[in-house]
Amino acid sequence: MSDTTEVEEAEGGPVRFMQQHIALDYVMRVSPIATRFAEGLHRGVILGRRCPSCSLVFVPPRTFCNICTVAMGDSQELEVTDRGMVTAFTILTPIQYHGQQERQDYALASILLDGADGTVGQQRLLDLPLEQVRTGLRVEAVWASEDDRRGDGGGAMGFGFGSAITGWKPTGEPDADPASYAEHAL
Amino acid sequence: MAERCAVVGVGQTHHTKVRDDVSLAGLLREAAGRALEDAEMTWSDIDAVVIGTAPDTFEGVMMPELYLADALGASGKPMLRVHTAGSVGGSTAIVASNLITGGVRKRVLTVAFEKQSEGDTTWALGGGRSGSVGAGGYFAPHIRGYIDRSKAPEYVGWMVAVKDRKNALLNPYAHLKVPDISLEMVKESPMVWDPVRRLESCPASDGACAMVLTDEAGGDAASKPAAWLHGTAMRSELGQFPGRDPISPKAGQDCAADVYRQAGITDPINDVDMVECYVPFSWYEPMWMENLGFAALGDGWKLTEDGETEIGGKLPVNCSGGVLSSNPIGASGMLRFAEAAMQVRGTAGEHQVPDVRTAVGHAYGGAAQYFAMWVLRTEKP
Amino acid sequence: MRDVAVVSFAQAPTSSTPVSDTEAQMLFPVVAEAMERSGLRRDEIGFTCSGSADYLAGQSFAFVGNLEVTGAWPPISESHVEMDGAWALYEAWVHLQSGHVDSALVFGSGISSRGDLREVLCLQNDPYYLMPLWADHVSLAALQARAVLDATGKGERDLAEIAARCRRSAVANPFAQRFADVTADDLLAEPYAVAPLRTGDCPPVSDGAAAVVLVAGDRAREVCEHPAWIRGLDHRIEPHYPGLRDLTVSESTRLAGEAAGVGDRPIDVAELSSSFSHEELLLRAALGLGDAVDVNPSGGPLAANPVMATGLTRIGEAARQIHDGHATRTLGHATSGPCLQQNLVCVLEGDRS
Amino acid sequence: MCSTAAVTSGESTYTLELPYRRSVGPVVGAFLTGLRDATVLGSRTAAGRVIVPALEYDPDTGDEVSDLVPVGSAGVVTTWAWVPEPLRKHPLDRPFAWALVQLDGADTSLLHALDVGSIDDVSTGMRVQIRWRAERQGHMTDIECYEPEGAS
Repeated sequence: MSDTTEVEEAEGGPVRFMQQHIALDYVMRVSPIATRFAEGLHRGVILGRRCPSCSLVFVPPRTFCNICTVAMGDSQELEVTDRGMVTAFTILTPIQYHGQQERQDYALASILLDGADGTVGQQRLLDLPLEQVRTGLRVEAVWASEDDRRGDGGGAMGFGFGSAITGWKPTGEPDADPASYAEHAL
Repeated sequence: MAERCAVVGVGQTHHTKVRDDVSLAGLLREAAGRALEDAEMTWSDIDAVVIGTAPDTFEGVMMPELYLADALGASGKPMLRVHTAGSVGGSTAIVASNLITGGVRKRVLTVAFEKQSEGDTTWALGGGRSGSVGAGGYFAPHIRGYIDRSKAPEYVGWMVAVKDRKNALLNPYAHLKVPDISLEMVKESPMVWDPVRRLESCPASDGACAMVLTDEAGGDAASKPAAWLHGTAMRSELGQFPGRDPISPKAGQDCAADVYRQAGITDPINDVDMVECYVPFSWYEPMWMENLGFAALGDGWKLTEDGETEIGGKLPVNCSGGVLSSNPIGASGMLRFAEAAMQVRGTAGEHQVPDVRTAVGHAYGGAAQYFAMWVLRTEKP
Repeated sequence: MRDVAVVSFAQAPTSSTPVSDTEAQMLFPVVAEAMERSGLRRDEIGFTCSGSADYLAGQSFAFVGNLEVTGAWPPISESHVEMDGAWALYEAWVHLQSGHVDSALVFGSGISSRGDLREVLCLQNDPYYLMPLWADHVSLAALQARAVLDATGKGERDLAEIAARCRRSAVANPFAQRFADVTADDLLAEPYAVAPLRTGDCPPVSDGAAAVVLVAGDRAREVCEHPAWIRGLDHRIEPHYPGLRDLTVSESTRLAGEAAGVGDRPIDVAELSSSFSHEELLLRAALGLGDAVDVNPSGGPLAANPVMATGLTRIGEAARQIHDGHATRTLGHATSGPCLQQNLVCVLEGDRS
Repeated sequence: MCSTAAVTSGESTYTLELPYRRSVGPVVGAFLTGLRDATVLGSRTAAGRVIVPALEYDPDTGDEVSDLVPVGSAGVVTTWAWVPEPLRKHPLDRPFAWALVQLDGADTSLLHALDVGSIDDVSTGMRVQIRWRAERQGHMTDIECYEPEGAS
C-alpha cells in the first residue's frame, strides 16, 4: 500500500487513486474422480480412463470424453506408467508479481506418458541442465515422499498431480523417435 | 446475410501502460465518444450496446457491463456482454454485427476494453496461483514447434518485431514505441520465454476500442465512407486432446474458410489487400499467415522474410503496429477489426495502405482455440 | 423476424448439498439430455452459445472448461456471454435471425456454492461508490423490498404469501431444491435475513445448469411435437446505482415486455426470475400480468436459484409448458444486476390449432 | 495471491486475493476529494438533475457532465433495510440499517449504513446526517455512516 496515493493525499491534492484489496474465499469440493486419482497418486500409481468410443486414454482421468461426448465411468479406469517423453517445453524467466514464489529460470514441459494418448502440460523438469532440455527426451516421475503425496482439488479446468509428483527427470534412455510424438505438439 | 451491415464509426483510446487519468467509465467513454463523433452520432442515436472484455479478475469488477451501462448511454436500451478469452474483442464486434444483419437493431455501439494496470494480469491468468507462466510461457512451446517444423530462420521473428514496431511509430494511439528499433535490438533483448525475446512480445496496456455499426440505410447516409461487412465467423475447438495441432489449429483454418466463402474470397493472398491479425508474439505472424491460408503450410515465414507483410508489400499485416505494440487484452481483438475498418474507409492516417478494397480482421484466444474474423470492403456485398 | 422455436430443454437437479463436480461435469449430462431430446446430432448444431461467470467459479477463464461438454472437435461456431444463459439464448436467437445457421445449442451454468455469494456478488457493484461498502445483493434487494412495500401499502405477509406459494408449487418440481407444504404463517415465523426480507423471501444458494436447443423454421416441427415458438424477445438495462432509480417500478422490464409484445394476447404461464418475494410484485406490475396468470409453477428462483442458469431455466420451464401441451402462450424472464437492473423477456407460443 | 491448501476431507479452500489500484478520473476523483474535505458533491446534468454520488455522465442520456455542486450532509431516508447480522465486510460490526438518503439539494439518493440501535429507530422519511470519520483519506468510508439528525 505504499504508493503515490498516500503521498498525494498527504499533500492535499486531488484524489487520483483508490486502493482496494479484494479477497474472496472459495471452497472447492473435490470430485469423486479427483479423489480417486489422488488416492492412486498416494500409492504411487497414475490412473487414467479409456474412452469406450474412441479408445483414447486420458490422464488425468475424465468423467466424459470431450471428443466423443460420451461418459467414462470407473470401469474405463486403467493404470499408466510414470514414464514418458517430452513433447514440448519452454524455459521460463519468472515474471515477478504479487504471490509469485518462483525466482530462478526453470523448464516446463508437456509429457506424453507411455500408454496415454494425451500429454500432461506444465510439468517441471528436474536433474537436467536447462540447455539440455529437448523434445523426445525420455523422463520418469520424481515422486514426493509418501506423506507428501496429495492430489489437488482442481478447478474449472480440472485437476493435476498436486504435490505427489515434484517433477520429471531423464531416464537415460535414447530419445524417442520424433514420429512417436508428432501428434502431441502441446 | 439477411441485412447489410456497415461500420460507420471507429474510435480508440491512446493505449498506454497506465491510463491513470481516467476511471473505467472514462476509459470506455473516450473510445465510444470518438466512435460516435466519427459516425456523426450522439448517444441517443444508438439502439443497443455490446461490450466485451477479458476476465473480470483483471479489473476486479464482476460483469462490469452492469456498472458501465449508463456510462455508455445504455439506459433503457439492450446491452450484451461477450467473453471469449483473447478473441473477445473480435467476437464482440461480430455479435454487434449480428444484431444488424439479423435485422434486430439498426444502430449498434460496440466497445471492448481492458485496464490491465488496475490489477495484475499475470496473476489473474494463473488463476491467482504462484507459478503462473503467463501467456508467453503457454505459447512458447507452440512457437518452438513452429520453428522446428518450418525450419524458419531465427531472424524472421525479429523481422516481425521490427516491422510492427516501425508501424507503431505511424500510429498515434499505439502504446509501445521504440523509435530506433532494429534487428540488433530485438536480438539483444532478453529471452523471456525461450524462444521468445522481450521485444518480440506484447506489452500490457490500458485501452479501449469502439465502433458504430449500422444497417444499409445508415451506411448509405454516412457522410464518411462506410466499411461494408462481407462476412463474419467464429470457431472454437477443445484446448487439449490427442492429435491436436496447436501450431496451426483447425479452428483457425475453418474460421478463415468460412469467412472467405461468405465474402467470395478464393485466393486469399491476391484477393485481400491487408490483414490485421492477432500477433502477441512475433512468430504468430508467419503462423497465422499459414493458418489463414495466405501461405502454404511451412511457407508463412517467407512472406515476412521477403518484406511482403510490410506496408507497401503484397499483403501488409498489422499496419497499426498490432498487438505487439498495444495490448489492452479485451480490446485487442476489436482493435484488429477496427483497423481493418479504418483501412477500408481510408481513415488510417500515416499507416494507411493505399487503395484497400478488401481487409480482414482476425483475433484469437484461449489455448489458440478461439477464433473470430471478419471481412470488410469498400463495396456493398 | 424468422421463426425460431425452443425444441428441447434440460436442467440439472439443484441441491442444497453443493455438487462436488466441476462445472463441466455438472453440465455434461444436462447438455447431453437437451441434445437427445432435440433429436439433433451434434454436427447438426449450427451455433453454440453459453453463459457463466468467472467469479462464481473463482477462476479466470472458467468458461473455457465448459467448452469441453460441447465436444468441440471438429471445431464449432461458438460464443460465450458473461451473463445468465438467457442472454446466451438471445445471442443465439439473433444469430439465427441472420440466417447463417438453422439451429443452436444454448446453456448456462454456475456453481454458486463455491464462494460466499453475498460477498462474490458485491463485485458486481460499481467499484468506487458501492463496492467499498460491501453492500451485498440481499441487502440491496431488501432496500427495494422496503420501497415496494412503502409504495404499494402491502406488508410482509404479502411477501410471505408469495414465498409460501412458490415453495408449495416446487413440491411438484423434481429439480427444485427448496420445497415444502408451508403457509405464510410458517414463513413469517422465520427470522429476517435483511428486513423486510425474511430468510424465506430469499433464494437458496444453488449450483445448477440448464440447456436449450433452438431450431428455426419448419425443421422445428419435424423434431418437436409442440415447438415453443419465440414470438417476442427483448432485454433492457437501467442505470446501475440503485439510488438513481425509482425502485418502486421495474422500468427496464416494462420496456422489454412491451418490445416483446407481452400484452398482445393473454399469457397463460409466466416463469419470472423473482429471486426475492417482492420482485414478483414488481415484475407482475411491469409486465401487466393479472391474477389469472400462473406465475412460477416450477417454484421459481425461490425454490432453486442456480445463478447464471436461473434465467435460462425460466425460459426452459416456460417452453416446457408448451412442449407438454399445458399452455399456449407463456413468458420466461431473466434478470441481472442489483435491484433488477437488467431484464430480459421472452414470449413463447405453441402452434395454434 | 491465492494459496491452495492441501486437499483434506474432500475439500480444498483458497482465497482469491489481489490488491487493485484504481485510477478514479476527474469526477469520481473530485467526489472522493470532497469526502476527504467532509463535503458531498453532486453532478448537475443538462436537465438540471443533481446526481449524488457524482458521475461523469448523465445516467439517463450518457451525455458528459462536468458541473459539480456541493449538496448537504443531511437528508431524508428514501428507503432502508435492517441488517440483524452484519457480514464480516459490512461497514458496521453491529446490527445496522442500510439507507438510501436523498441529501438536501440532491435529486438522487446516496447509499450508506445508518447507525441506529434497533429496527424500530428507522423509518422511511426520517432525517439523518452524515457521521464523518475523523481521519479521512478520500474514500467512500470517509463517511463512517449516517446517524439520526441531531445525534452526537
